[in-house]
Amino acid sequence: MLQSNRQDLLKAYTQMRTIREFEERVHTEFAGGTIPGFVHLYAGEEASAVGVCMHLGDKDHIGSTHRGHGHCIAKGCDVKAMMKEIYGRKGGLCGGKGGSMHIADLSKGMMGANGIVGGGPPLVCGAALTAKTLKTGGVAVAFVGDGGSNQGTTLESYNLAKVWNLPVIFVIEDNGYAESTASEWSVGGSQTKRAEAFGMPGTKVDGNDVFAIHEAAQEAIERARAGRGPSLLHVKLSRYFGHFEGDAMTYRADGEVEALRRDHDALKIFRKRVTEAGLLEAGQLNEIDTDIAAFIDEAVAEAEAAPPPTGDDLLTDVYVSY
Amino acid sequence: MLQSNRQDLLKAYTQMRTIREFEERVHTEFAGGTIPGFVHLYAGEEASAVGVCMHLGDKDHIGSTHRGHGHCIAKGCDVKAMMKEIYGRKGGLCGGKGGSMHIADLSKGMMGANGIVGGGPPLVCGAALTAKTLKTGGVAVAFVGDGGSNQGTTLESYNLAKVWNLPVIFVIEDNGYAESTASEWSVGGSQTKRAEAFGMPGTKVDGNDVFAIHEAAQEAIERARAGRGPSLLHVKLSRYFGHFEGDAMTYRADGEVEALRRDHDALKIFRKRVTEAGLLEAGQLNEIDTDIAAFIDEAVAEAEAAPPPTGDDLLTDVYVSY
Amino acid sequence: MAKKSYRQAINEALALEMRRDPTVIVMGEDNAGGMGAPGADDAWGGVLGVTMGLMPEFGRERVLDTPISESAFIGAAVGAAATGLRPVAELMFVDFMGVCFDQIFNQAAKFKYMFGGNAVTPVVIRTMYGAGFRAASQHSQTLYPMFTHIPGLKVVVPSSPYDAKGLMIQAIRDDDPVIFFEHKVMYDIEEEVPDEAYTIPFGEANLTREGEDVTIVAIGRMVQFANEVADTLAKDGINCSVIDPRTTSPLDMDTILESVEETGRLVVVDEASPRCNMATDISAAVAQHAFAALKAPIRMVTPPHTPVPFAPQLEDLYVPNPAQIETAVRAVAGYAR
Amino acid sequence: MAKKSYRQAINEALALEMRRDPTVIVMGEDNAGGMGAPGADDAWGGVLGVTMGLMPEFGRERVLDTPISESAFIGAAVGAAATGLRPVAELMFVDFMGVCFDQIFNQAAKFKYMFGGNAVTPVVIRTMYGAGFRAASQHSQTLYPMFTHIPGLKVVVPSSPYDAKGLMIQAIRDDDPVIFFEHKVMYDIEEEVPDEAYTIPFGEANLTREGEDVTIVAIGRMVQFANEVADTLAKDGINCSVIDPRTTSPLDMDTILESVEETGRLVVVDEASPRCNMATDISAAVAQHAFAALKAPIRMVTPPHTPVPFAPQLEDLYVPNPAQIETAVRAVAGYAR
Ligand SMILES: Cc1ncc(C[n+]2csc(CCOP(=O)(O)OP(=O)(O)O)c2C)c(N)n1
Ligand SMILES: Cc1ncc(C[n+]2csc(CCOP(=O)(O)OP(=O)(O)O)c2C)c(N)n1
Ligand SMILES: [Mg+2]
Ligand SMILES: [Mg+2]
Repeated sequence: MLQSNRQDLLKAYTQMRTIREFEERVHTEFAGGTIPGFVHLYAGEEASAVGVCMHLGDKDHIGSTHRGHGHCIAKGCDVKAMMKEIYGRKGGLCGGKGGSMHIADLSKGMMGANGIVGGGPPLVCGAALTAKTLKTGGVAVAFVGDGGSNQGTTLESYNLAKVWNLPVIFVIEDNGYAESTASEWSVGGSQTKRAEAFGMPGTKVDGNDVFAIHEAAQEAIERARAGRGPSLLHVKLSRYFGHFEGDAMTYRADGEVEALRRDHDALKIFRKRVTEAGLLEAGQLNEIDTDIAAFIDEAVAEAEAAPPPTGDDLLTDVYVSY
Repeated sequence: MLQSNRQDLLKAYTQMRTIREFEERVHTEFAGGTIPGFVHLYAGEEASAVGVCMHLGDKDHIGSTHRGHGHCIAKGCDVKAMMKEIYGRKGGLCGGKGGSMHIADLSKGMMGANGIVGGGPPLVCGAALTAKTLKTGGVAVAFVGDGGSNQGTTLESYNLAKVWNLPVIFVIEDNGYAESTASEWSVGGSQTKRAEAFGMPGTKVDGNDVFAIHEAAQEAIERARAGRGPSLLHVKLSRYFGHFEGDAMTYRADGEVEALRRDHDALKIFRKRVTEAGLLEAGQLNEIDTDIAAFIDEAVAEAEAAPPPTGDDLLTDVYVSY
Repeated sequence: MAKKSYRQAINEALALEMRRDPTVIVMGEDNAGGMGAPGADDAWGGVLGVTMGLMPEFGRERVLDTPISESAFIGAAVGAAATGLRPVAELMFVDFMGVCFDQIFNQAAKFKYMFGGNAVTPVVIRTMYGAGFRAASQHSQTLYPMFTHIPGLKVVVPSSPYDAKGLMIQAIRDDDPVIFFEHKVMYDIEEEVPDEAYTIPFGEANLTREGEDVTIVAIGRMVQFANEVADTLAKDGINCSVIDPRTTSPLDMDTILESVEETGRLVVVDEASPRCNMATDISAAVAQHAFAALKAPIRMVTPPHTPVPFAPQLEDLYVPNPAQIETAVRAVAGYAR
Repeated sequence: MAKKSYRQAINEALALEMRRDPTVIVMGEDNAGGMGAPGADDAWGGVLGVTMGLMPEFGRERVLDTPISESAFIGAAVGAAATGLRPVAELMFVDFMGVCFDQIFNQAAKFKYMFGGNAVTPVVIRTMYGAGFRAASQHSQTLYPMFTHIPGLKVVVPSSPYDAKGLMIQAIRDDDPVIFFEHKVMYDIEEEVPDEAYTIPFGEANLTREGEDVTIVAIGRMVQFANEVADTLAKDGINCSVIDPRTTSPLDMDTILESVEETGRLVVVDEASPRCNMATDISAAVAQHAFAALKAPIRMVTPPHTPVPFAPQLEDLYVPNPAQIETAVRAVAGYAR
């Protein structure tokens, strides 16, 4: 249980705050015109990445979506190198060649954001197969959006993971929308029933409650590690920004995001809970906030100062040998 | 109810017998070396195609699988032209260009056998969309194997049909094997639960009992025609021959097919039931058998006598205009 | 005649045909947008706004939003086309072909042939392609060579708003499956476009510049670069013909061969990856059919054999540019055996 | 040295590498066969028996049967390769690429580049291609041009049992994603094949005939036809070099260009559909890089731009044949400017 360990509580908060700060800052900088490309922000969904990844180590893998920054941070990737990557600079996590949509660090078990909706689940089955075959004890987690839950590649992966009895956890991050389309409309049936229909347990979790996610993930991951096969978590949460930066979000209700930020924010809920229960003090959390704000300032400054890749870089990294 | 109408009973038996005779004969001829290519036979599964298609008219569409002869016959395609097609001759249903794996007649609402497992369900959703958009009152049926039920295209189609509220019926013809792989192993969860998990009714039916299939199909089709959306039938049945002609079937149990033919044959079960209930007489059925045997003899003779396509045919039919 | 953008031209073509023919429908992810959502309807009109305004006019029965299930809905468009509708389905980025290609190349493309002529499949698949948007490796590819490779498909790559409108109307009225490539960087380009409906036939190239020294064949966005280069070089006395094939399948080889018969020199500019692409397709056909006329090596201007990089500096180096085209044209113009 | 079939050669390569390296695994539909079934185990060994016998030796943990879910299991092979295994996955017929291409061309092919070099994806995808089996339009295609088009993939098309074994061992040991094309009509062809392991490097063409009059480049099954023609024509005093590139990506253009520098005449034979295929790829490169040496038009011998027909009589007309190759060679040999 997350509550039972002060270190874990601090870690959970630090990570959630890092993601939040990172994303808020990328949002601002993007609006300022310094960041190129399609950028999808994870603000509002922090508890999911953190609650799940806290159970994972370097031998465990995750596969992310186009909305990958949060998963990256939660999986322990270098945050400053991430910022450089999003700016498309040398020293970026992918040398500036991947950008936000392909941010990855295999050495940390982060198999990449993915520009293809549904691209990740098959790959994650592969990482789980490696773990099973080489008996590493590792597990693999596929993060999938509500929209991505309708992609055939995702659904096939449920069955493959079941049939091969792979140590996989599918985490459906249902933020209510796929672009401008409501999940209420696009998802026939239910996520947990789908899991059960393929022969694995499916659990619905409140995505603003990092404690709940942590607990549900623990069960699923322990199950996988014990060789008892895949399972699915249906995490209900919300995104605070547009589908991508630049989206005017006219499809959302008036005041929807404001209300979410006010009443359902995972960081606020965490703070209230741990301070009221006397597990942590507000001052500690404020200090973390300040430190992280400064750290992200630095990350942005360093990214802006980093040089872009050069002509030589265009032709490298296509093959190991050719 | 099938039982309540003598004409329907005769039609059901005639069609099942036609399919059986057709397939047994193709089996023999193939072994003799006169039929080229990959040929997948439907013998043993007749009740499914017939029980479903008896409810359909020309404005209704079906999408078939690689094992398509039975669906073709049940949907009213020209049987002699089918035989010519399987032989690859002029006058074949597709001019000899498609063969067994692509046998089709859109004018009869038969959208084709399909060489791609899972190729049919999306197409069938399209036919249903046409029916819905043009308000033809038509429905569309996707026949899918147990193996095909694991293809992403099939699973996506469940959701699309639900979300668009299409008049589609998915008929999972579970003959226990996909090639040499048991459906018991390859299908995680259950077919009917999968249907329910996507928000549509799923019903399991005994595939050797044409009465049961007829009844279940009626409910699903009426539902679709009434604008109440898709549903799924899980039909348990068996194939008598190999996956394709030439398959030695070593993966099956000793005596498995013999026992099926003896104790679970849809035609025998039908005959017993209708004669015992006094609905039809054995003599009538024998007469049908004799007529059909002669008819299939003719079909084979005509196919063997038909000329092959010629060089000119190679280049036609690629485009309407180019 | 009003100035209209490439985006508007396509939108207008869709609207005109939907008004004319009730069997024309449009579908794709967020093609209207806001489906099931609490806020505005027609919230997106497609990811870059091309289908905006169609749903309010034609209703959700004819402008269908879809789940993210490309195989199912592209396949449904194909199946609908084979049974009586004329669907225009959007494959948002052509890079997504990998999750639904079967329905296009094995089903739509082959029905007519496999069924012995007894099928008509008038489906249009609209899709975005091309680099320059900082959209990285999986949202920037120029994949028309793959579709051109497939017998049974027609492939359209308009290079201007005027052409986009006329080719889209032709695509919708055409009875064969058509893949319609829209360059995402060109949506805001404007030119005079008539209000009424008109068609541009497939397989008829457009000669955008005439000159007797060098033939430049360019496709899609590359046409404007080729035109620029032709204009620059004309000042130096090098006169180029620029040919825009407009459709890569069918391909108007006659116009290309005629031009090479005159100039004897060919440069082909293609934004697609260099192997087995349209540059090789056209160059090889010329080397086979107009060899006697050739006075210089053929030169192909293409990106390198790498994925599309994210960093703007790299992407700008990746995309063929006017300077590279100019170098190639000067090289062949100055070549003497 | 024993005679072995193309099938056996591939099987042996797999077995040798599985013995040598415990991270090599094999997967595909019915690659062992009989999974969950009451009868024999290893009942199929793949649809045409290529992987037969591997499961009994290496067990089901290393020879995995799969559901019919190509995206999931091909993608799993890719993901496993990126995390420490060396999977050899079977895409039964290459025609099925349409249901799983994304995992190959957007994932496997691009990891290394997108991730700034920080990825190694040693996956091999074995697949059957080619016409002549009366398997009709969706089981007979020759789709290596599409894979060759994609930067990041390597593409192997062995034309003989000896090459098949050496190239397969190389493919497994190679650190890049490799697509390995097996011609279904060639499985029973036999020749002497060493028992031990050996590798054939990628990007090195095989000169199967030497002659100074005409260069024939042929791929896969077409190599044997080209050899036949070369032997026939040698009797008439027309001496051909026959070049088998063995891999289309990387492609050994040096060997081809050297030969054309000598002969000045080129015929390319490709079983793939004619548009944007390997014949155009090679012809265009020659027209660009060896123009000065060319003494005659390049001739491409390919099937027509149609799907593969079912009827044997039509299919036999569809596939390029020695007579067509001979006509093309005679035409270029007899060509005078
Ligand atoms: C195969 C494919 N189809 C469509 C897209 C375009 N696209 C990118 S993100 C997205 C919506 C995804 O929604 P969801 O899975 O709910 O994730 P969210 O954005 O809400 O995190 C779409 C349609 C894509 N990238 N890949
Ligand atoms: C996409 C695709 N994958 C694999 C195949 C090869 N294949 C043809 S039929 C078949 C088995 C199908 O099993 P099932 O769906 O149960 O149908 P059945 O043969 O039992 O009628 C396979 C694997 C194919 N044709 N298409
Ligand atoms: Mg979402
Ligand atoms: Mg089956």
